[in-house]
Amino acid sequence: MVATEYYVALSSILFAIGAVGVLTRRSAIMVFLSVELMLNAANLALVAFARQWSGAGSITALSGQTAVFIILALAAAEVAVGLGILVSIFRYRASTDVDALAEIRL
Amino acid sequence: MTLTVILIPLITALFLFFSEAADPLVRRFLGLLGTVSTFLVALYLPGTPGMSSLWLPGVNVYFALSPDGASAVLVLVASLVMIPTALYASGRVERRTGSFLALLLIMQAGLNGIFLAKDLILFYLFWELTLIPSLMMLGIWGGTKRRQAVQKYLIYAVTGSFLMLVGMLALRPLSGAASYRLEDLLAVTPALPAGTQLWIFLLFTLAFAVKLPLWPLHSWLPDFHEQNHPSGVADVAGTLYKVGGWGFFAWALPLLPGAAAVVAPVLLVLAAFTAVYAAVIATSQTNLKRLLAYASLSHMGLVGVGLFGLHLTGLSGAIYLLAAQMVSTGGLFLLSGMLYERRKTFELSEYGGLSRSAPALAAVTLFVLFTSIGVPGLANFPGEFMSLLGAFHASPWLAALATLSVIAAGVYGVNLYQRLYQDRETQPVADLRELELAVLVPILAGILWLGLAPGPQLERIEVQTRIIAQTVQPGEEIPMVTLGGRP
Amino acid sequence: MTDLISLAAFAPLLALIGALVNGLFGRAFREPLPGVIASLSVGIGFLLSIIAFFALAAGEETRVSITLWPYLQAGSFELSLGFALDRLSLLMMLIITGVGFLIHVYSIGYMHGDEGFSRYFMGLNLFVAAMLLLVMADSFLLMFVGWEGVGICSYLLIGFWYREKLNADAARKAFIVNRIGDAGFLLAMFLTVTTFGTLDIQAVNEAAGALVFGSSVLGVIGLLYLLAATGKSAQLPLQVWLPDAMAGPTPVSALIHAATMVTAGVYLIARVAPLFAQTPAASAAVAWVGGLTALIAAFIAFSQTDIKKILAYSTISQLGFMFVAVGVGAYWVGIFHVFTHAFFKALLFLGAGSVIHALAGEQDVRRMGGLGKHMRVTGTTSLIATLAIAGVPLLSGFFSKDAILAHTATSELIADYGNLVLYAILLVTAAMTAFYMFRWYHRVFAGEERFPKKLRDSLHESPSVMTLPLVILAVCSVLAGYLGLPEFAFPNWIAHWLEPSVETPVSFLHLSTSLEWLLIGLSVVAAAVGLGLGYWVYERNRGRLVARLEESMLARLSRSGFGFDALYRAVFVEPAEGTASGLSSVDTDIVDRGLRAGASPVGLLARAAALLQSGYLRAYALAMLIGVLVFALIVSLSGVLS
Amino acid sequence: MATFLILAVVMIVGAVGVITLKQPVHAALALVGTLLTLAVTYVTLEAHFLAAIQVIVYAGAIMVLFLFVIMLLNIQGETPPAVLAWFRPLAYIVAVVAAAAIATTAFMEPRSLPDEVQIATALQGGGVEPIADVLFSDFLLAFQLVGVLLLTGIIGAVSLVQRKVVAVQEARADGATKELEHA
Repeated sequence: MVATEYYVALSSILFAIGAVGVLTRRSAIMVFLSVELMLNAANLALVAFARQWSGAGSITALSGQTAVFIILALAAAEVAVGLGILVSIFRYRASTDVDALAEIRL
Repeated sequence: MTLTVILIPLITALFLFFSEAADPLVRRFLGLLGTVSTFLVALYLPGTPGMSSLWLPGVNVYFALSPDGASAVLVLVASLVMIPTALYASGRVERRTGSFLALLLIMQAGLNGIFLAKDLILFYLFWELTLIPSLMMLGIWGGTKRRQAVQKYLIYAVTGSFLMLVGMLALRPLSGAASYRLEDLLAVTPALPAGTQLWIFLLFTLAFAVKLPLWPLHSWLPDFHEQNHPSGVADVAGTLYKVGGWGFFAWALPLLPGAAAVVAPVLLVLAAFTAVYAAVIATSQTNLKRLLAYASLSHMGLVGVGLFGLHLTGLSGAIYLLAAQMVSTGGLFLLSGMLYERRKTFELSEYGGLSRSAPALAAVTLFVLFTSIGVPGLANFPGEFMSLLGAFHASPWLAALATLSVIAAGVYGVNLYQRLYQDRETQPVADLRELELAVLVPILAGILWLGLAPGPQLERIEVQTRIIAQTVQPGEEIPMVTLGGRP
Repeated sequence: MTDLISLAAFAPLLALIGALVNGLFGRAFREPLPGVIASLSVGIGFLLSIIAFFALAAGEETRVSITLWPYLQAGSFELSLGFALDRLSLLMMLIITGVGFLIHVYSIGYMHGDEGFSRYFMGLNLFVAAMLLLVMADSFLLMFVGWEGVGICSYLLIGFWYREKLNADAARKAFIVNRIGDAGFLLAMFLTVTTFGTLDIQAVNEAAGALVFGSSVLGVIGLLYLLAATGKSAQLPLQVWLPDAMAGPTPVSALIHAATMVTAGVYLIARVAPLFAQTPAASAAVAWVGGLTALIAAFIAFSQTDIKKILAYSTISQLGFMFVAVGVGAYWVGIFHVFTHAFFKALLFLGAGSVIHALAGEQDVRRMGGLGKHMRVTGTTSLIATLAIAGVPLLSGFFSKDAILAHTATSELIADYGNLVLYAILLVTAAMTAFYMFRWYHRVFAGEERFPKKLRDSLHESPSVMTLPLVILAVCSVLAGYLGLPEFAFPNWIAHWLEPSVETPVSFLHLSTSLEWLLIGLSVVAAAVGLGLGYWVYERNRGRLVARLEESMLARLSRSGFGFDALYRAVFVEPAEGTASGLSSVDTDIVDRGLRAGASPVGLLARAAALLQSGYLRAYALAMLIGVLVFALIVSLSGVLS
Repeated sequence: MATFLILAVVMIVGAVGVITLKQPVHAALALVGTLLTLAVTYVTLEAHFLAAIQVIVYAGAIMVLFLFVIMLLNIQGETPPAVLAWFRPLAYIVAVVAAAAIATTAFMEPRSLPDEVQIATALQGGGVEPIADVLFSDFLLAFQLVGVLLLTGIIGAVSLVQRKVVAVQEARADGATKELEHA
């Protein structure tokens, strides 16, 4: 039985990697993938803590896992819309380069 | 009853907004209806009881109005001046007269609110409410450089009043008063420690000094008046809106007497300096509107001198002068409007010798000019005399300095009359027409009424001054209530 | 009895009504009507004053006060307006309405055909109302209302022919200089309130009596009232406006700038006699201001060429005499001189007026002369007035001027302030007065005719409406003197009459009768020297001597009015205008631009904040991440968890 | 402990692969690998149903969608970022510090794990039935909202696509008018 701290450490590492991915990759798709990665890192931490809280009864314990389940649904919707936007931007600018969209500022 | 004084102008303003397409006479009738009925209600105001209903329960803010003491006097005089102003505006403003008149009436409602409010936050609400129509009148109907004038006016007014809001909001929690109403605050705030009183008072002073206006914070005034609609109507509204003095009188001085005793001498110096400074500058002006602006600044300096003398006579005198200068300076601005209508310019160099072709206009201008420079027997004199007398108790030398402004006032008054009406004739102009006569009659009546019979009004003002004089307990050297009764 | 006296209270109201009627409907009336209305209103006022005068004389009380309505009220400070009719104010009322009535009648003729006819009479009536208010007021405040009221009326009437810039400037100058005096009056009132707690004149007089003798606060009050008086009575240093005030119509100069308004200063000091009696310093100041003004004004009058300017300087000089009288504590003497001076000075001005009228506006004495033959009545009445003012015995001028000289010599109040030197100055001035008045009479009425020939045949005496007042005034200026004969030998009515109104503890040295006669002799000698010198210079040597002196420095100094105008313009007017435009530019540039510059850092702040919105998504993402990071650090380090 | 380490290493390698591989397809596949390893970790944490869902929904549906879009837009590899050169190192530092901070906070307060039996009774193996109990009792509102969320997701995606058709018609219409003008 591995202590929860390790899972949390692992999830933070994954989260950091995802963050680096978001910050450094030029292509919007790659940024998307990194975001998914950060999302899953969060899911991992949730499941680890679900196990940690099992001492407090099944309702509280399982609520961690149900949260992950809901996040999954959310991720699906997010990807659908995200990719939709990506496609429309691609048609408009013929490139998914993140920096190329600079002039949306004030 | 007190609420009707605020509601009538608002309702008529509503109608006026939609009267754009209507026939000008309908607009004039509506404008007159609104202002005259407000004046009639204001006549019966002093007797009526006030009202006080809980407005914002969470913060304990009451919708409290009460026409006791000086507020009834100021409301009465303001509504008296508003009648000719509305009448003249309906005659002279060409573009979108309906909405101009509506803004004028909203401003009147706001002003009545300021004077009647007995709750600090409600006072602040009306304080800001009146700013909006004034800005719009300047911004929409103003002269060529109106944008800079609006910007400057807005920055001055708003920065001051926002800081004041901070002070106001802090007042209740710090002092633990039951609500923001004047009587609740009065019971508690004087006991505040000197330090807190001081910084709150300074915040109040900043906002009120802009509106008084006092010396360093006055530079919005000349531009405001110069760029306003040439009929002078918006300037009259602006003159009515110089309510910094009322702010000090009704709120800052009574609520924070400790700080008042400390800061007042400094403000007295500033006020005396403003009075003389503005009067001297007025003598050298070549633009009629700027000259009147500096003249009214000099009067407000005298109001300040009366207030910061922290003496019973001075306080009553300052408020009476505040009321009187509404009539006299308002009259002067309307006259400047009439002159502009005849010669389409405010440059004094192009005027001269009009007295031959327009003797009635010359006579009325001279009469109002003499009122404005404080000739005894006319409106400004009682207020000016008592203000200077009050200040004399505080510090004879500063009062002497302020009295110099009387001489400078004489100079600019007579200079102005000579440049307009005497010397060789430049171009004959039409004499007063019936609309203009109808506009000037209330002004002249007001001047004579305020000048010859100040007794009853002073009694009413004194009811409120007594409260302030009681709370302001400066050190022994400034005799608080007694009038120099030393043998 | 009191209601008869209080009738006089209606005099100012009548004059006011007359002014309103002329003002509002004036233009509708035909030529003489406004004049008639104005004269009637003042005439009835005169009758009321006479009735009140005799009622007061018969009755036993010396002071009737009528309260009008409450005016100011603040805490313990109560002030209601009211009249106080006592012997002094009634005497003044008689002068004002009496001389006023004559001048109104005279003006009907003088202003004949002027297009501002009704406006002129409105101004004159308004002036009489304001002057009556001034003398009848029971409080300093109401007196101040009259004080400024007369200032305004003199402004309106001096600038009556406003189309010429000269007249408008003269009016403006008069108003502003008066205003300086009024500011002094204001300050004096403030000090009176802080010291005595009230502005009621009688109360102040009684309280002043109780104060310690010569206390400094009284001194300051006295000096401030003196400043006010110099403003109104054209004494040093505020005397520059009166000569220019001659720009107004001549009857105006007669009424306002000779008989009534300019004596307001003397009346003020006489009215506040108990206060001045307590401060020798202030009284000495009054006396010395009067003395010096008299001397300088007389000297300037020597070289003036305008017929009215000479009389203006003569008025300033005679006012100087009155100031000396009230300065040394002889208040009834001051009023007595006001009384007599009103008659002969008004006569002189009206005479000058009828000369100007006859010569179609000519005012320069160098183009007059020998008019006595053509204008019989004006000539003789002017001669009487000249002799009276010169102090020829048995005429009114002699009695009042001699009384002033006598009291100056024997004054104890300002004994240690050099009253004898003052006496000497006055004596010399009396001689100079006689000289320049002889010059005035000779240049206008005697000697060879210097006016253009074509005027000669059209020259005629003024109409009777103008000459009748001249005759009346001439009679008065002869008889007036006998009301105030030297006390030591003869019954003196006016001293006894004014005694209750101005009784003060001031005393005078008691001289032996021989010394008194000596003093009278001295003043007669002074008058004789003056007239004799005048006769020798102008009659015998045909003014050749004068021609040689023309270019001397003294003559230039005298012509330029001692350079006061130039001095004031350089010291006060130019710097004031300079500071005004300077301050105006300061206001627009420094204060305005300064504050706008003060607002610029806000602009910098705004631009800096804009950098954050670079538009790069990744920058935003980084910012978010840093936010998370900082939050995490705070949570972990602050030990919230444990 | 060993299984955990293996799984951890595989996942980290997969994650690093996602952010470093040039070709988007390779990165997507690396992400799929990471997701599958994550599903296995769920099993070790007694979340069997979640593991199944992870494999089916995430690895199956979402990654397929990704691949589909990558293919559709045939996105080439990336050129190095020309802009904000100073940006990359800063990102690394911030990420490392963030990870370290979170990890250390976890390790600062180590908590004891409840024993095997307790976990088993509470989680009941993370099967469908217990999760359904929790989902339809405490999380009922959340469940409904997820439904709405998915609906908006679909509408969003469809509307984005929809505009394309309209745009094309307009383009054609403009084109026609231009020719008219020229003719």
